Amino acid sequence: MTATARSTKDTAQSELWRRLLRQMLLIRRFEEKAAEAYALGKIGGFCHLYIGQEAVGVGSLAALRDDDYVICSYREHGQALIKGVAPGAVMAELFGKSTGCSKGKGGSMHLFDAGKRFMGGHGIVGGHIPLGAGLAFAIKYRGGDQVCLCFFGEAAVNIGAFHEALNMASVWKLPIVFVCENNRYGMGTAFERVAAVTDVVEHACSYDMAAAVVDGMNVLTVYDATRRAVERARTSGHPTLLEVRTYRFMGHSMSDPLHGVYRTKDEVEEQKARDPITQLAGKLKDEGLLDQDAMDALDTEIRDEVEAAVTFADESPDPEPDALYHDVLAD
Amino acid sequence: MTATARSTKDTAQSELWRRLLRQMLLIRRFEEKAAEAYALGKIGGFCHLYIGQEAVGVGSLAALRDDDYVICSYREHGQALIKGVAPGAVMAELFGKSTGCSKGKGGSMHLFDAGKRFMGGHGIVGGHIPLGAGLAFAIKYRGGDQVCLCFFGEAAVNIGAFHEALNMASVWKLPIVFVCENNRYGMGTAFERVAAVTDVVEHACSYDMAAAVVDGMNVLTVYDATRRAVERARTSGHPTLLEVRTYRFMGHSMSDPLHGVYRTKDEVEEQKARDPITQLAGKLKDEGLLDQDAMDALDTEIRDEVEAAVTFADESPDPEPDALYHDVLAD
Amino acid sequence: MPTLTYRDALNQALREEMQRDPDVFLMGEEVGVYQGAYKVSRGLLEEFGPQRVVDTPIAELGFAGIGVGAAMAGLRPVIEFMTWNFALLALDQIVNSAAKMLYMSGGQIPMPIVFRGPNGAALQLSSQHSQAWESWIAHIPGLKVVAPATPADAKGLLKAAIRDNNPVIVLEGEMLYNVKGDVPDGEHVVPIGQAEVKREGTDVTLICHSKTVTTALKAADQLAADNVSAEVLDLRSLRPMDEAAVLESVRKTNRAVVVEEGWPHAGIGAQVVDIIQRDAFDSLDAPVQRVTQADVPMPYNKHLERAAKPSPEKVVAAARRVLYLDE
Amino acid sequence: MPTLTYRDALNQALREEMQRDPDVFLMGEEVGVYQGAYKVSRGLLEEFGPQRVVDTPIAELGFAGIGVGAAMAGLRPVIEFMTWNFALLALDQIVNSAAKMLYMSGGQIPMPIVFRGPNGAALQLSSQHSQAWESWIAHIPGLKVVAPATPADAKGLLKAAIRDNNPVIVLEGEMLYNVKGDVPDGEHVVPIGQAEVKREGTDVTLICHSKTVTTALKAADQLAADNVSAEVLDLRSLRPMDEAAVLESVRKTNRAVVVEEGWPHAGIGAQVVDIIQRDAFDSLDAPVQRVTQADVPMPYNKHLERAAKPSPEKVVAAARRVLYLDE
Ligand SMILES: Cc1ncc(C[n+]2csc(CCOP(=O)(O)OP(=O)(O)O)c2C)c(N)n1
Ligand SMILES: Cc1ncc(C[n+]2csc(CCOP(=O)(O)OP(=O)(O)O)c2C)c(N)n1
Ligand SMILES: [Mg+2]
Ligand SMILES: [Mg+2]
Repeated sequence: MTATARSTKDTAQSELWRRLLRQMLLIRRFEEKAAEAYALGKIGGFCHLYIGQEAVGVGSLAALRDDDYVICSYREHGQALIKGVAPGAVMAELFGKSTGCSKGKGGSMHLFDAGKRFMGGHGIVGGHIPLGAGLAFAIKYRGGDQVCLCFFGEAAVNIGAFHEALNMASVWKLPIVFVCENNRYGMGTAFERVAAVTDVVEHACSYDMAAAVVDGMNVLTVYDATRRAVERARTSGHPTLLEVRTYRFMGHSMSDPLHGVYRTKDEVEEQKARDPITQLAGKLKDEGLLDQDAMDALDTEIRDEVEAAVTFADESPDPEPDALYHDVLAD
Repeated sequence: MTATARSTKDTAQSELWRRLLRQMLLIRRFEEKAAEAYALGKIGGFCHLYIGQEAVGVGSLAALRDDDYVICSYREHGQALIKGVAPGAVMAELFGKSTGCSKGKGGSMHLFDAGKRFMGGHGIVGGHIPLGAGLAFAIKYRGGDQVCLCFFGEAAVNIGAFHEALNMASVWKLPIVFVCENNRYGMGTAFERVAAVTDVVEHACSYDMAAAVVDGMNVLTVYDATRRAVERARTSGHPTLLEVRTYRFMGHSMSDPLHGVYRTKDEVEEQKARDPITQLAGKLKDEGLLDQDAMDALDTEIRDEVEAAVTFADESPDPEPDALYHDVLAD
Repeated sequence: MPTLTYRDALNQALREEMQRDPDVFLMGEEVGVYQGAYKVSRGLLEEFGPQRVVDTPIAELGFAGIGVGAAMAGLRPVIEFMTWNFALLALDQIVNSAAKMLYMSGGQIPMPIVFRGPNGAALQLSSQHSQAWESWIAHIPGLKVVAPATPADAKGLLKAAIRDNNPVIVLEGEMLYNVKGDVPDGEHVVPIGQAEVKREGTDVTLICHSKTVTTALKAADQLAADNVSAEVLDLRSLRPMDEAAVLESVRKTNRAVVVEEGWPHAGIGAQVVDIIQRDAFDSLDAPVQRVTQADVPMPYNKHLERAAKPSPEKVVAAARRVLYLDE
Repeated sequence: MPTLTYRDALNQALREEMQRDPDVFLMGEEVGVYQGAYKVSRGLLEEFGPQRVVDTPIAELGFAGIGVGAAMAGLRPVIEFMTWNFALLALDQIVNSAAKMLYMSGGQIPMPIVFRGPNGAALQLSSQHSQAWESWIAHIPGLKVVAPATPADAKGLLKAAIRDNNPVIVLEGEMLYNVKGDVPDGEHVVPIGQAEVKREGTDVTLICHSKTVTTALKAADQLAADNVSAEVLDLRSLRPMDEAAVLESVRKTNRAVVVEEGWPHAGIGAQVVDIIQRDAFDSLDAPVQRVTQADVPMPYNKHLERAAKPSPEKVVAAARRVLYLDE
């Protein structure tokens, strides 16, 4: 490699790192605001924050093209923002406003943006895993080279839909990456209490599927692993199961206490030491790519962006009463 | 081992072998008669024969005590007969008569005999696998040392209920043996066309479960493997997954052609060379434990027994019209 | 007009729509190599290949969901359930994914998918294989539901279902597959949401759909022998339901019997009764009567089974009741 | 009489029945360590241990089936669904295994099992988490279905359900868990199948159950201000349904409004209408009116959600319609 090539690569890399940091920070600040708004009663229903898990969504989506599909469970604010749904449209959706990305009909659990190929936001544990396989089926049917990224929690591995979908994805060689975000708990249940085998990745064997265990607190590791899996899907149409080990810093949903009875405060604090944002920011600083001033500036910029999203959501109108009856059926 | 001990053991063994042969022959002759009766319109609906697979039910049930539970799919005539349901009561059930083991309400797919701990006869593929785990749950709950044997076809492995049940059986250490009768086809679909991994036994890894692949055309092998699994369940409460490789000589059900378009006539003929009954009979002859005369006598005896079952079924009354409204609810 | 079986009419609809639109594909258990458990898909694998005629594992929830996912990406899947009994396992995908996708996405993601297969009892299949799900399925907003009774309607409604941009449930009848009837060649699309008078009459309206249309027609014959003129109204669509046609007929005859294959309690017939009493209250000369399956799981024994099912005799008796003929 | 919340009344029923009968156990997601997603099982793990208060994986179909299997062996499982929305995945076990076991085994295998959990919408949970399943569940022979509206009925019906030898579905209301009321101490069993007049009246009967009892009572208050005397009849059991109580009330008031949380098309209210028109036809002075959820998936936005749900105002309007008050 020539010096120029190397430095171009370095520049590209540092740009990527900065972008990943920015994206993780956007999610973090966005969700902090969402928590505030929830406390104020501006957001209702269930609201599942992603804080702590940002590296998973950010690292993996960095491996995608715009025309690739993403589909998620109800813990999907992060992926929505990174797939390109405008923060204002996401916040407005949480507020139930007509300008929301699902016109205020879906709420936190059902963010959608078909144009951005962000396919939801689904509330039944495991239910969207076959949908992800179906998106991949459509890609293959049409001879496309897109890929579908399908996110779900480790608790979904215990439900039948996961197995049915993985089997068919493998038999039919569908271009999909199954991203299991193993944050060790499904609501208040530790995975080892309800799963015979706690290494999710083991299930890949039963389906003859490529797989990897990934450190989900390191955004770069997530990016690398996903890139390999996406490449495999794109070029050979083979699915992959990624078990990404991560941790949620908040309660299961806004109505759940921060650590609860099912885990200790100490455990949560310990995990916070692995904060993916701090880790990447530290790395950038260590490598001299970002000083504290730049970091502060970035944070301010993002806070402003999130503030603007809140203002947009606040000022947006509720759906018209008639909207109740719209979009039940298509023409 | 002393000579006497050895000869006692030999006697016990040859008695066992003879019993197993008798049982397999009973199933075979019983089902041949059922096929005849079906052709005559005396049996209706779906009727799934077990011919070819006799060694699985016979060999595995030989490892059970009377107070152990057995639960099956719709292909359960054989297990019902061996668990002790009277041939007349089974045949009468196929005929829909009031003397049937389910009073003519269940038919071929829903044979029941609670007293014999034969818990059905279930029609939804995979649906009874959780039921089997539930029976085992009850055994453990009560501190009993019984075991549940749960039979299903290989195609059931592709459905969610199988996975949910295996996981819980393993997490809770339930005394159950999952007997997968891998006859290579689910209706007209070869397993390799719809399963990413065709060694069913591989699924045991995902559930940290003991497992074995068993030659299902050899009744003694089936007996041995099941005995070990039953022992494990009885003494340590651990579940086992047995993949028993077998083959059905008939169509999927009476309405399905003998070999169909999904397998060749040659394949069926080849498999018939592995007939479990011929195999064991040959062994008994080779070891000088049964000559042709004794074999013929046994066959005659069994044919008479089956004929008696048919007569019983024929002469039994239909349920009273009122029966339509009975047993919808218990008191 | 060519005479076809109901089975072949469905087959023709599938074939024509697959020829017309490359986005249409068929997926389900045994639809390909085996040519369909009830041979509805005969020849399609050979004509369209394994990419468009897809044999699945036994995984109703999974392949229904894969269909929904494919529809999210704009394909037009036709998902065959071997029977609707097994679709019970897939209801989460039908109800929570297919029926709600357009709504909860704020109108962004239409769901052009068909779920089809035989519904209701055949012969002696006992409790777990003899269930009629129309009242469940028709309960769900976001779905359309049709239940054709004749080969012509089977073709026309299936074609309409495939072209519709919404999830459409097609409830077929295993006992109907061999029934023959005239079927228009080529372009024959029956609009969803329109009932049809299958026999005109003046004294009582027999409201029915799917298999019970035959039952009602036989009952009408028997009633005619007693000089009772029965109108047979085939709902054809259960959601949306053609309320206008129901009301029009009842306003003419002033009496109605609703016949369905399902259980009575909160059956689809209860909804028909509700419509009639609500909007034709003053036209009614007698309470509407219903004929349904007996309120029990289906027994195996053939005599019990026959007694459990709606029959022309039961419909005649109900008609005589609304006409106060036996008092 | 002590005052308890609906939640604590259920908790008391569970505790008392588990104390009384060692065969009773509770199984479901988060029922143990987490003390119940809605804290209905608070303290039970501590009192009865992990063998009798069993936390499950997220596997509704599987653990419902394990419950059924345990009941086949004579235990008396109480299966908690975190909400009935998720029970959709378990319907095969409820319908095909639990409801049919006794029948298809020719009376050999009773099924003493309870499936319970919150049903219907809470607040702003959007389309997939806001569904009322009573018409589906009550459709199925072989089941019993109850839907208590008050803490006393919650305790009494849950105790009856646990002691019943049949599969009983207990539909609770998340919005009801915090509601307080008098609850008799100890042995208090409400027989399944009996409706209760929650408020007497003479001009119109408001027929309701579960959450809509509150709605109807509020409507009755508003109607009283206009000198309309409304009777509020709480069905309590949806299968079997207390037809006699419905008919008695309607024969007295000659007018009825049926209120339910579910969707209109083939809702449980349609069955109530059918009963009334069939057996109280001559007593009816006006067609029965229904108040239901709007025929749409539940939207997230709170104003839309409110507009989608039954409300006292809608019940009042329906009552005025059956009384021809606005004409
Ligand atoms: C089928 C189903 N059962 C139960 C629930 C309730 N529920 C919502 S989230 C959740 C825990 C899921 O945990 P996991 O899959 O690990 O994802 P995480 O919340 O940790 O991201 C449960 C039990 C549900 N939504 N769907
Ligand atoms: C959930 C479900 N889907 C489909 C069917 C229809 N069906 C009955 S048996 C069968 C094949 C099952 O094959 P396998 O499990 O291998 O058992 P085998 O018949 O070979 O003994 C199918 C598809 C069913 N009964 N249940
Ligand atoms: Mg988790
Ligand atoms: Mg098989």
